[in-house]
Amino acid sequence: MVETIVNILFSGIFHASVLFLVAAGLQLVFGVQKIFNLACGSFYALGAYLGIVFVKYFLSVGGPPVLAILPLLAAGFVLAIIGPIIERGLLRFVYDRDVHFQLLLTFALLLMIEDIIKLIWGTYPLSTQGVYLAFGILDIFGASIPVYNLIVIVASIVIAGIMAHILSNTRFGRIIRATSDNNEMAQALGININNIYVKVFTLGTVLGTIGGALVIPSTAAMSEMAVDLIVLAFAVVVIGGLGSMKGAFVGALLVGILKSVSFAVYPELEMLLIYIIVIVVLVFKPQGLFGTAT
Amino acid sequence: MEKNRREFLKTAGVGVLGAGAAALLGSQKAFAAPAKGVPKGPVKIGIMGFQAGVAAVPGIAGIRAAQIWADQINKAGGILGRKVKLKIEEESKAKDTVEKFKKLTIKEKCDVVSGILSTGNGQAVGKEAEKIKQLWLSWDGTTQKGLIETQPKAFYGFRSVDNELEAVAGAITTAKVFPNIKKVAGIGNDYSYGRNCWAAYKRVLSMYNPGVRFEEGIFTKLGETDFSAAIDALAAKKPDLIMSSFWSGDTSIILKQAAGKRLFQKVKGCFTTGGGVHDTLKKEFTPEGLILGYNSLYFRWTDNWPLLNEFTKIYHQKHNAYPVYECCHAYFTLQAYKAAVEKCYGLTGQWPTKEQVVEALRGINVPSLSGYRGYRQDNKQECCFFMGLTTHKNSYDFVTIDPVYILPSAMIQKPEGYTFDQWATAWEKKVKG
Amino acid sequence: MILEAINISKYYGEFCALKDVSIGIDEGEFVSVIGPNGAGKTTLINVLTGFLKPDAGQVNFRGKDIAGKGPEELSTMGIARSFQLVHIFPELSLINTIKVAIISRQAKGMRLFASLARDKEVHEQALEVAELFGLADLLEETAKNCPQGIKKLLDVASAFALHPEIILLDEPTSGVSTSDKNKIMQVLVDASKKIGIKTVLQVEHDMDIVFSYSDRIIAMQQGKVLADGSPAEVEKNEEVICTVVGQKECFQTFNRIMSMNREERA
Amino acid sequence: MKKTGIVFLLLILAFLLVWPFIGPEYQVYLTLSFFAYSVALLGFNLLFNYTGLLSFGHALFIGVGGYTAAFLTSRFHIPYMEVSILVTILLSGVVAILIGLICVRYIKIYFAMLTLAFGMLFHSFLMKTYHLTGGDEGMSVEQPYLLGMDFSSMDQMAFFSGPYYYYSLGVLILASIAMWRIVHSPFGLCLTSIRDNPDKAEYLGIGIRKYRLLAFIISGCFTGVGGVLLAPITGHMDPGMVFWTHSGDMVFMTLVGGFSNFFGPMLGTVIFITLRDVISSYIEYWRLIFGALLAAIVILSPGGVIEVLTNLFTLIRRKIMAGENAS
Repeated sequence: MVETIVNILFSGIFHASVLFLVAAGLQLVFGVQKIFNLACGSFYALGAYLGIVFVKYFLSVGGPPVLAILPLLAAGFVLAIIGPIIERGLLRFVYDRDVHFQLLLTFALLLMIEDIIKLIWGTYPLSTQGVYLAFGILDIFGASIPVYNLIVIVASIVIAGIMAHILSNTRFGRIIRATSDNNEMAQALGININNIYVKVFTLGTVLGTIGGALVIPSTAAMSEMAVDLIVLAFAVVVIGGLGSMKGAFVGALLVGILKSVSFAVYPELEMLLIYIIVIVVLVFKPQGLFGTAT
Repeated sequence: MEKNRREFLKTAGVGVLGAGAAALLGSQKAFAAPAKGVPKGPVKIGIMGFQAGVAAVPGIAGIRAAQIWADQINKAGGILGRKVKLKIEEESKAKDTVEKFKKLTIKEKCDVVSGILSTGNGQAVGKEAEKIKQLWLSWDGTTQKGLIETQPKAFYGFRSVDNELEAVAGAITTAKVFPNIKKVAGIGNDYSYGRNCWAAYKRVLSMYNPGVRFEEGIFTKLGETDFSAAIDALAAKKPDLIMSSFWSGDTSIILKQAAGKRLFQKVKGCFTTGGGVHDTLKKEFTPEGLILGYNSLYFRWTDNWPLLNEFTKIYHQKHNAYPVYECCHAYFTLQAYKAAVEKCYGLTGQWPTKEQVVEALRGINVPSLSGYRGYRQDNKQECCFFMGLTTHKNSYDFVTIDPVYILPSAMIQKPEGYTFDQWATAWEKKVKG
Repeated sequence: MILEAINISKYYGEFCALKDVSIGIDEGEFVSVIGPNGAGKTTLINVLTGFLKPDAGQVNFRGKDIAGKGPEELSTMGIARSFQLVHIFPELSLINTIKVAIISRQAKGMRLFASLARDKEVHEQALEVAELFGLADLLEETAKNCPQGIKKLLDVASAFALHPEIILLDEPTSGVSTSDKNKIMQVLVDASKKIGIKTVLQVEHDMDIVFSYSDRIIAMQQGKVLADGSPAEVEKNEEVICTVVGQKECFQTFNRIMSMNREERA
Repeated sequence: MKKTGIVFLLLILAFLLVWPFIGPEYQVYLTLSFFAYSVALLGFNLLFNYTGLLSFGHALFIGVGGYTAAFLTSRFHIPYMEVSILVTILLSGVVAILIGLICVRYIKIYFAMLTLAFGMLFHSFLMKTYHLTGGDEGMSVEQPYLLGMDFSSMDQMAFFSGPYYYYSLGVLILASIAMWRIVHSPFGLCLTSIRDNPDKAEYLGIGIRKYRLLAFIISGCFTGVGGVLLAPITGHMDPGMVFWTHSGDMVFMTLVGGFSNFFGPMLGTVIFITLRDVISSYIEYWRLIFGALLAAIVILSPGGVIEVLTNLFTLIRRKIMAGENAS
């Protein structure tokens, strides 16, 4: 019994920690730029694929598997360059448009990135060898937990901590919060809004790509992963509340653990359960658990 | 392994086949004028497979196999001197797939359409083929609804082997290799294939092992990349064996994540179709001693089959990967078409009509990548399946199987006119009787 | 009494926008609400028109409690309003903007298949309102392309087209050049007479307008009613004038300017 | 409508009437999808353009229509097309009321996401109820009787380019007239006012939720009918028709054609169907091209192709008139 509970808990938290990163990127961008980024799942997928490339190279030049986390993080950060490209090249043209167009532009991105991934990496499932199990397995209360899962969980918590610190204790964070509250006011106070948008979008992108890169040793990269993830990330932010970091955190935990529990209790319910919760939340608490806007 | 192979080779009649294969791969031949009674211009063959999504893995492999086949045939002079021209279209949801099938038929005027992987699309295209009288040679798409054939009287449609075949093969192998298991849990994709396989597996295994108990099956959505929770749920049931009908990248993912939870240290496993993407099953996380099934093609089932050796070499050179099972399906359908046309020509001296090709295809038996394959009188494919226990004793970084059990579909596919249930009941009587 | 607020209070978090305010408007009155920024004027209008729910107190329309009733219901009861920041339908033509109000008044909104273009009744009445407001030349103009003054008029005109019993105008002349202000006010007064809207409550900053058109003036400060009386009474209230205009010395200046204006008009 | 517009429409109509006789068989067959999607988009665009609500789950109603046709024709053996259409209108209405009551309380992103969630809920439902709906395998749709007439003895392609073609065209024309009247009715004007400024509309006595709900219901019914028309074309319905990316396709068509014009979405269906048919035959990576196209439309010409065309048209006319004046 204890074993089962420990298993369910850790599986749920592991799932949640990856979801959190993607959802946090989604939230940040939505909070500041008011754009709901349907392509956040694509960034995640890009992170995963580039992570594989980096790890493969790292291992081929003799890098020890236990340090593979470094090339993974590097892959996530390298992909930061697509942030400014997309923001300056596409998004900035639609800030003054109806929100629907912004949504659709990110939908266009999703379509494009899906094929770009296919163009570069094909459709065959790809994975990194020799990383996932290199860290060993931890046995507690009769349950076995791969140490790599714990690393991802810790990394995600650290990133959450850094985000929280940035948002509440730094000048950049204060500017972000001011802009998300009222961007006209922020502009009037002499904040360079373009600059903020680039930075925020890039940060949001990197959260997604790192999420993808970190998760990839535990699984395999497949072309569907973007579309599948966006539905989950969407559930997370709706449950947590759009634009709220705390919401992303709690929402991710909820979705992750619920998925885990539903598998243990009644597997047929899995996705259905998540959609139902999303709808229930939207009906009774449309702003989500931690959201402010309606 | 040796014994099995010999057994199989005997049934397949390897002598004839060696010659046939040699002829096929024979010396280069320029395109002479088409034979007498053969129309000018190329033979147009429509090819349809998934190019996006999870099913793109086998889909693209099948398309590649078709291209390799066409190159080989054209080098050898085409079909009766006619060059083969492939028209490739994407398979996707049923609506678009039927549209493309129509396009290949009406607009491109293809002589035959080879392809289709999904059963839903198979039902739609199967019906369509009869309506617009187009020859359709399916790779992997059956026309079954669940375990029931929806188009028993198909004429133009030549269907793949039944969906649940791998599961039946898996059950037989399980009964043979692990006769004493008591409790089985199952996991599959949340769609008809996953559910049908689980149902068929349960039915067949319980014939041979009446005391076995089955847990409620777990089904995850196609394309799932995180099985941690599913693995926990499976482990919590404390089964002796876990059966899985995963056929794509999910096999490698669940095995990797299961390794992280030491699942298969305690439990036996039967992956009925997992060999589909066998080179992703790395030794690092795939234990030895799992039952692993290869749907219709195992890339080293024999060292003495020039067709496969040549194909694997070309495929690997061209795409830096090993062929996937779909390659053999695709390859066979095209081989069968060519043989049927030639057979008709031998009889009439004319390029055959579609109807004549249909007659010729029924009962045909031709060499393909994994041995001889054929069509039954009810337009259903017959081929062999490969099951075995995973081993690390090879030169690759992924597992192979040893021994290799070769199960011909005559043994694991319901015969013409039988429903699965009737067949299973009859079979059960035989087992118990 | 047609509209009455009894002891209403409204808080925004800690901030108290209205504190125990009671006012009453009689039928046929033209009442102006004045006060410095942040005095609670707009909040008062918002509460009176159902846009905001008061935290305490009661709002009565013809003796019936209307607190919590939404704007839609209030408008069918006969309360209309305009907004401080113009509220128009950016993509609609002027005539269609007015038609929306008339459709609503005639309860024709659920006519799914009737042709709007052929509805003479709606068209004529819309035309009538447009003419009253001097918009007849711009009927087909898209609202977002019109100058600010026209937008302002349009906002008010569509509210008038509802033929309400009382209309609440939130700074009908704000953002309009001084020379146009009187013009707009005159149009408003004429229109309300012609349409038969007897009761008007407005929030206004322009003291000249306030004092020349109002029957009664309510002065507010910090969410409370400072004074409530005829223009003549309020004009003499030094405290009110100084609060509203904002400086001690202003009282004299104010009176001087007001008398100058009066002479000019005469 | 302006005179040139009417002339133009009549020309297109005349062309569509003779098209089966002059067009290649396959292109005529594709036209059926154009009719069906056009009807569906009439509904979609009532929400998007006229009410300002973007539904990212409208494929749900295509599913309602398609599966209704599937159930009636292949399960209950009621082959009458008219019955399918009527039942669909009824069911779409009921589904739209249930979903709408929840959805219309929200706008913008929230509305889009909520409709998306409902669409996916329906998709999951179809997948899970496989014993009823065939799950991923979907359901067969039999060739329907049109106006009580049985065409089953007819060659399938003859049926498609003959009776079914004109039947679909007829439905499209009727649906267009109905929708044209709706958007030009007092109700239509009220919807537009809500789209432009819901606060103001409410103060003018327009009950915005009531209107949005009704718009959602009407929209669902039209899209449902589009789904019915779509079903016999392929003879099969599968959950892929309800997946959110199919809703995305519908949004795509509308936007490419031009959402702000009544006929824009129809042009969009032509562009989408043709482009996809052509591109996907040559390039495996058609999604990349479609994505780029969508991005270009959103950024450069949110009014869609129809706006570009009308601008071009007026420009040319002005040039010609200027030329005439000069000479």
